[in-house]
Amino acid sequence: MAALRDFWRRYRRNKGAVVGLVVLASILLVAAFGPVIYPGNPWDMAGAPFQSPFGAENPLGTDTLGRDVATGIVHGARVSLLIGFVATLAAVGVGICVGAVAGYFGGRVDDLIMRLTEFFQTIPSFVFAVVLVAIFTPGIGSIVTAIAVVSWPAVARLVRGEFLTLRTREFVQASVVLGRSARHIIFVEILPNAISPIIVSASLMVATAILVESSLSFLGLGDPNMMSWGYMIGASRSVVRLAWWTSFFPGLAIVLTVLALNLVGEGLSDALNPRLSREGR
Amino acid sequence: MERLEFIAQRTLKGIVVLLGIVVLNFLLIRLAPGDPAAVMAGEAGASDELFLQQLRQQFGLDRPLLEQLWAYVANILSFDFGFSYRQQRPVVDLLAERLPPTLLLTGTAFVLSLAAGVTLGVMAARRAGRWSDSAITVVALFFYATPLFWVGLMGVLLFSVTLGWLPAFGMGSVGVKLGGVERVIDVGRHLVLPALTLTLFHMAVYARMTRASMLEVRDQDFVRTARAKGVGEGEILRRHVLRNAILPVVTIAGMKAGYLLGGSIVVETVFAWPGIGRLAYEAVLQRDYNVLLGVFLVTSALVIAVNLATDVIYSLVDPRIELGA
Amino acid sequence: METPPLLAVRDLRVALPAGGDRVDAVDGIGFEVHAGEILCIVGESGSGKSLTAAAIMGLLPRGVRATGGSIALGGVDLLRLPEDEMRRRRGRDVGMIFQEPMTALNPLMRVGDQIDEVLRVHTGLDEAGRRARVVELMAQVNLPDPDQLRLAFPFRLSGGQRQRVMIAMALALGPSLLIADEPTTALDVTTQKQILALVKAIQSARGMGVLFITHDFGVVAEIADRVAVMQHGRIVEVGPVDQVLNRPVHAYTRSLIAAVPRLEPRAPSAAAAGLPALVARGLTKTYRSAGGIFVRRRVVEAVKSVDLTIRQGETLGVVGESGSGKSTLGRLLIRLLPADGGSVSFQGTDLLAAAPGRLRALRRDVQMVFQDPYASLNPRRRVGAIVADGLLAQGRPRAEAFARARELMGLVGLDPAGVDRYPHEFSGGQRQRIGIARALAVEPKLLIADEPVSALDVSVQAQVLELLNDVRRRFDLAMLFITHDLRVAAQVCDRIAVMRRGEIVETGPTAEIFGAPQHAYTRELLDAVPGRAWSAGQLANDALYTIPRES
Amino acid sequence: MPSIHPLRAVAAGILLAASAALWPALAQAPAPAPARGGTMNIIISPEPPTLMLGINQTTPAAIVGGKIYESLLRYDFDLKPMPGLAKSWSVSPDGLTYTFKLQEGVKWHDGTPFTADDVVFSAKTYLTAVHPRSRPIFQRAETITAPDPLTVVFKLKGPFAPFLMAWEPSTAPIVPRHIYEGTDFRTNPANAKPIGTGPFKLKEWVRGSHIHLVRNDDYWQKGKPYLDEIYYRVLPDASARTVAMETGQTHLSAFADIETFEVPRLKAMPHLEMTTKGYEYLAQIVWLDFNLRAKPLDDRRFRQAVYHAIDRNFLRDRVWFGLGKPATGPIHSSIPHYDANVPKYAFDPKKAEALLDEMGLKRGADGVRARITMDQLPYGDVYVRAGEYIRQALGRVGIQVTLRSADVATWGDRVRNWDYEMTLQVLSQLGHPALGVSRLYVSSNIRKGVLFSNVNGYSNPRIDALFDKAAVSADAGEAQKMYTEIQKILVEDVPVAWLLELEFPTFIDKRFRNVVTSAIGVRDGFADAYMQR
Repeated sequence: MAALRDFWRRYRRNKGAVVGLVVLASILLVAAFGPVIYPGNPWDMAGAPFQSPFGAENPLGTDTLGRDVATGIVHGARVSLLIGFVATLAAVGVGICVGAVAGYFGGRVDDLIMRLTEFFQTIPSFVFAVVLVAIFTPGIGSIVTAIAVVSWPAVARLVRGEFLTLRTREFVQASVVLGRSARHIIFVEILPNAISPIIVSASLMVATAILVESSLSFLGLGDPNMMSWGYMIGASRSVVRLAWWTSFFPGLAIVLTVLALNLVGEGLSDALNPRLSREGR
Repeated sequence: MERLEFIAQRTLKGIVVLLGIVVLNFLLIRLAPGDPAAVMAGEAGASDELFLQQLRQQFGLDRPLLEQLWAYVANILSFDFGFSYRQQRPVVDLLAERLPPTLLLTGTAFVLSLAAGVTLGVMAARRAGRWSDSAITVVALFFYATPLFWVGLMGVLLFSVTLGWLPAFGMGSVGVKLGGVERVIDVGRHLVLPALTLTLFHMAVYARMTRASMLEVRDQDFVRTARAKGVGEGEILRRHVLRNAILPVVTIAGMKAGYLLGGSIVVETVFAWPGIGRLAYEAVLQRDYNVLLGVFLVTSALVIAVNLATDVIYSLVDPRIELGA
Repeated sequence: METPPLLAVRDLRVALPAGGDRVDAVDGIGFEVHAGEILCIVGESGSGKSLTAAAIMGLLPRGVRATGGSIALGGVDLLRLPEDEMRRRRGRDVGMIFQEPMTALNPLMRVGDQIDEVLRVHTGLDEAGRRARVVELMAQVNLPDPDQLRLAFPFRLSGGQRQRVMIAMALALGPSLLIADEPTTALDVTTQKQILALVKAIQSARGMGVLFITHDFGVVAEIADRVAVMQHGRIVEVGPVDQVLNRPVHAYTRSLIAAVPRLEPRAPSAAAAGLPALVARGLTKTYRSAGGIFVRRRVVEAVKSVDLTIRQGETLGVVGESGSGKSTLGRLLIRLLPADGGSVSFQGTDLLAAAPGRLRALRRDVQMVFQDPYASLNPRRRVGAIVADGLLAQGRPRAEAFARARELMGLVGLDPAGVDRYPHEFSGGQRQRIGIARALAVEPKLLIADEPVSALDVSVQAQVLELLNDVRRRFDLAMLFITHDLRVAAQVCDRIAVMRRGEIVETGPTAEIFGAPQHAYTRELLDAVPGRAWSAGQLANDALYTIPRES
Repeated sequence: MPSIHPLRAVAAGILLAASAALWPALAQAPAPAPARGGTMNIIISPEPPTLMLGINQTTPAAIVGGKIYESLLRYDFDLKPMPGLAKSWSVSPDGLTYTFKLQEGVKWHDGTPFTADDVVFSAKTYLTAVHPRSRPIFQRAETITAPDPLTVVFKLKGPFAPFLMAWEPSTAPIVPRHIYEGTDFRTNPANAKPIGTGPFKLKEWVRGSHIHLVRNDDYWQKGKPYLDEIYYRVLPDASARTVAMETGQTHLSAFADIETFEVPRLKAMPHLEMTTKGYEYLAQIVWLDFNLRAKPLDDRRFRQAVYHAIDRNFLRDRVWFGLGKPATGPIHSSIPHYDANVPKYAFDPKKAEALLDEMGLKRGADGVRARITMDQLPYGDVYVRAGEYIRQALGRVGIQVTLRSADVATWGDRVRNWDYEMTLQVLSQLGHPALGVSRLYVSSNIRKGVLFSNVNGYSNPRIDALFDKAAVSADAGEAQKMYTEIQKILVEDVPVAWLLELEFPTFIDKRFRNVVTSAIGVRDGFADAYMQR
């Protein structure tokens, strides 16, 4: 409890991070309760097409087919965040396992895994994601898979680096000497000490995943049954001149979310690694 | 001598990675659903079994997968990247045509973003904690958080449609007779928006990296040593902090060259830039296998080459690097 | 004091920012440094001695400010100088050398250029003139082949050489005052001896005033003319070296000096002639860098065919300088590192060939105590879990394991209630006690202590050594004690093995090693121990002091 | 069995047709005096893979290749043949012998004279080897001969009514014999440097950027073409294309170049003119395809319910922005065989629900009666939106639709291998039901693995017989009766739901005249197009 209070004290010093947290919390609230406020189906062609925003009926306007942009954004928050979080969770899960094994056991295992990781890192990741989604048919599953596939190497490297350092720490060696199993050492001794940088990079990875999803959607590789922000922009990119609001508001939602996640990530980084904390805040 | 050995070793390693990429992509794409012969037949507007057979035979699609792979790898070694079914041309020609525009675009964006990013990062670090630092950080974060295509779309809306200052698409005016210098200026004008779009995002990345790196370096012991020698702050920044801070930024920038190439898919699509990114996107949609493989190989080779170059430059600049160690 | 002092510090106050890790600061101190003398400020970590030095240079870390008093250099109050004026004085009137030669030089700049920078900034010399001066300076600090070496980058130089470069830099303009902040702490004793001699020689040749910061009374004895003792940001005692070291007035000074281990072999313990507990034969470890097809492997022979016997109940010391392979040896013995060759016979089994299950069982009988009290305890686990870890690993019930952990806490002199706390709530010495408790929990037969006190302040060090001695006796342990500090070795070891470059050059009872060293290297090591002469006299006053105990 | 020729178009008077040079421009009022000179910038998207129309018949290839290659005939907006490389033509009364008289003084782009041998080689050897669509047409010929250098005679094995509809450039491009004879047609280097007889020649092709055509000074219609150059600009992005038309950087757009919702805005621009003419030959219909092998799609009532549940006017107004016409049946209304007198399916969700209730498909607790997967047609945004509308529309009557999107190849694979439930399709009717309609409904064309065949598995012996007979009937009136019956039966059965007859907007910069002059519109040669001074 004291640790938490201490953490919050350090986190609070970064004003941007606090703003980010507030924004992110609001977005999460919208994602959770938005459908209550906007109970309509986001796909319903509720009004006339191309209604300007700030009207009484459609506060953020309507799109090409007369669908309400505000409803789309509220429902899209769920999809975009879901994709971001699930993809990150998958990437972090795989990355931790691979990185932990490589970093803890070292030697040949490490060599092999690192070659594989380097290999995946060499491939231009977005190009790779495009190929994967195209091949496995655009859908929420393939999008999440593709993002996870291109994201795990970074986590693996990070975790491996942490493990390589921590493995030589004396408390780890003490555990070895005491006869603890590798599993215990990896998960009880080392991992909790490596978790801060993982959390920080995971928060940034959620942001990146949302961006990647939106880019895929923009290229027409989104899930046709999921109204995500990226899908909204992708679908209305050709009307950007005719009805700026159809891509502006979802775009703004992405920017705000990604921005908030980045700010929170920075705040976490400051608060979790006081040594690296930024000056003058 | 050591350096040559190092380069040779890195090149060899790069080739191995490249071969791995060939195999991976080949398998991924060949095993995917979709019969290329049918696509070609579809494009023709009609299809019959005879025609499909003809196409399969002609392009070796009826042979076992392993044989196709082997033939492909063997061909790669002789710089034969195969034939594009869809475009009816050798893939090498396509790549050769599309590579220079992409290199121009990504190269410009790389240089611009690095220059702008490092400058901003240094400015922010020098003003750490002041409002101008926050302002720079907010701007950088904003572009970092903005989807590339959105920046592109908004750029077109503002500079091409509303203001009419810059062309919105293409790599040059067509149908106008232009002299050498005029042509360069013309291409330059077309380059502005797509390059700027790519630049803004990466500039933000580099600015943030530079700032963090600067703040880390300026607290290091040798900077204190320089102060103890009575060296002025400006000179400390130039001679001690900058070099040590920028080196890792440039290295990481080199390693992330793949992100620029990935971003060029989106940007080249938005701006009708006739480069390899758009070729890749079209190839994916049309399942133009050989083109896709070729694009992958070339982009991966580019990334490997850039990585190698950064490694070598790093080894030249940083004396601590015991080559190969 | 007929001549005015070179440096006069009056009522200096330095405040730390609120909410920092430590709360100490400099709390109204005053002292003087005269031309031609070396003033040592001695104190334990956190006493404020380094901040004092930084305050004089105007190089306080960000957020730390001098809030009061004055620092007069040649009659000018440095605290009131504008930054630009202060900058002109740094390097010209005051030179400074730092503790860490590895990080204090710019890694991307040739060492010659770094020395040159001082000349460039402060003088109007042309390039050729400056180059000649750089070579001259490098020769003065006894750097070999200065004309070539000036073109080298720092990473090519040894620690001692780098510190010489730092000294050359500090002396380039012949400043009247030199500040040395723990300049030899990171160096081996033999190198330390040379650097101390160099500083002393240059100081007396030039008649400089030197402010020398250190925590080591041995070093004080070697180099100081006058001594100031600092505690919690205050100077508790100041006076000529002979008076402070041999006739200290303040209780704190006395306790510190009492805690300095004497360079006198202790009496061998009774059990020293017991049966061999562990026998190592031909232990070898070679580190190879990952080579490639084109790149030669770099090979470092860390341990070369070492034979070793530890008897029941005895403490075997392994001494040597950094890089001698002593820590590697300790880890090889319990297979924390895989050996390349040799055998370790323990309880009738070759540890190096034991199957994993057997190895885990055997390891229970061999435990380790580590050097770094901060790194050796998992910061994310409660102390109780840490101490009980070995028992839990054996599958003992939790309740039993934790009950035992409480007992052990009491045994090592800590409050048993501490099991519910986290390591960061304990001081360095307390943490080392927890580490010892953890090792004892599984009731080992052999304890390997790898520099267990080298990270501790001298007063705490004495207590931990006492505790180790105590548990060794009570548990009838055999102990392998790895240390670089011959004073410590003299205090705890029955026998000593001297290591150099992976080999044991000499083994023998402690008294023999100290009394009649056979190997030239052993003699060199003994000779380099700072403050040997003082140490001999220290005995006489022994009875005066009592060792304060940490609560 | 002597009878009159099936096509009303082939009136005797056509035998006396004036030379094509005098043929008036149809789309626009003839301007006083066409002037030489001018450069036209035209949008092309996507970039054509090749300009050799023999081996590629995609729309972009046809648009550009149509300026380089020519065929024997052209077609007016009523699909009546006009002279092309053939000056005149005649059909024997039995409908078996077709005689073409060729234009004089025609030269290939490399200067070699064009002769009847080129036509014989193209039809007999070249097209039957490489061209999947014209192969079955020319295989109907018993002999193809050239009695003299300006005459070609086709003798058919049996009557084939649409034979005269097969002579536009992308269906039957005439290629130079001296270049292709004895070579590998697909890899002949001339494919990259096309040599035709058309009014324009290829000067340069900068891939990914533009295709540069220049005037053929030796064109057989003296004084034509009027334009000096044409640049085709490759613009893959829809908004970039709109901007290009708006700013006058390009002068012509066609097909789906301009997104439907931008059409009203562009239409209002003073410097642009819009026409929907020039697509009569293609006559595209969008329909909702049902895989009849899947339940409940095999039930006619279900298909009728779906048809009732979809508001075709909404599709036209909101998705296609008024560009199109609700379709009433399998044949496009611009095809002469069209008959409007068929059963009607009004937009009537209540009736749809009634039909579903009658089938026993009751709404479940979640309001769903049936679940169906629909594959998105990967031809562009407008089809995506159409799919999204259909999902919502069917959802309202309790049919839950899940959309599945894919690239062209995957979509094609699923459809041709019958691995789908529902999808949109769009296809050209190629001027005649026997060419473009029957292929989708006759059971002899149920061929797994072949796209654009009868993929949904509709099988009706009566329909099979009618289509077979109509195609070979030499009596136009009789054939029309059969086509009328076919339309009635099909609409009753709803094997697919015909949604919309597509209209495409062609935007022309007003300075350019005589651009769209035939039923093949922008795919034609542009010999008559000129720029006003």
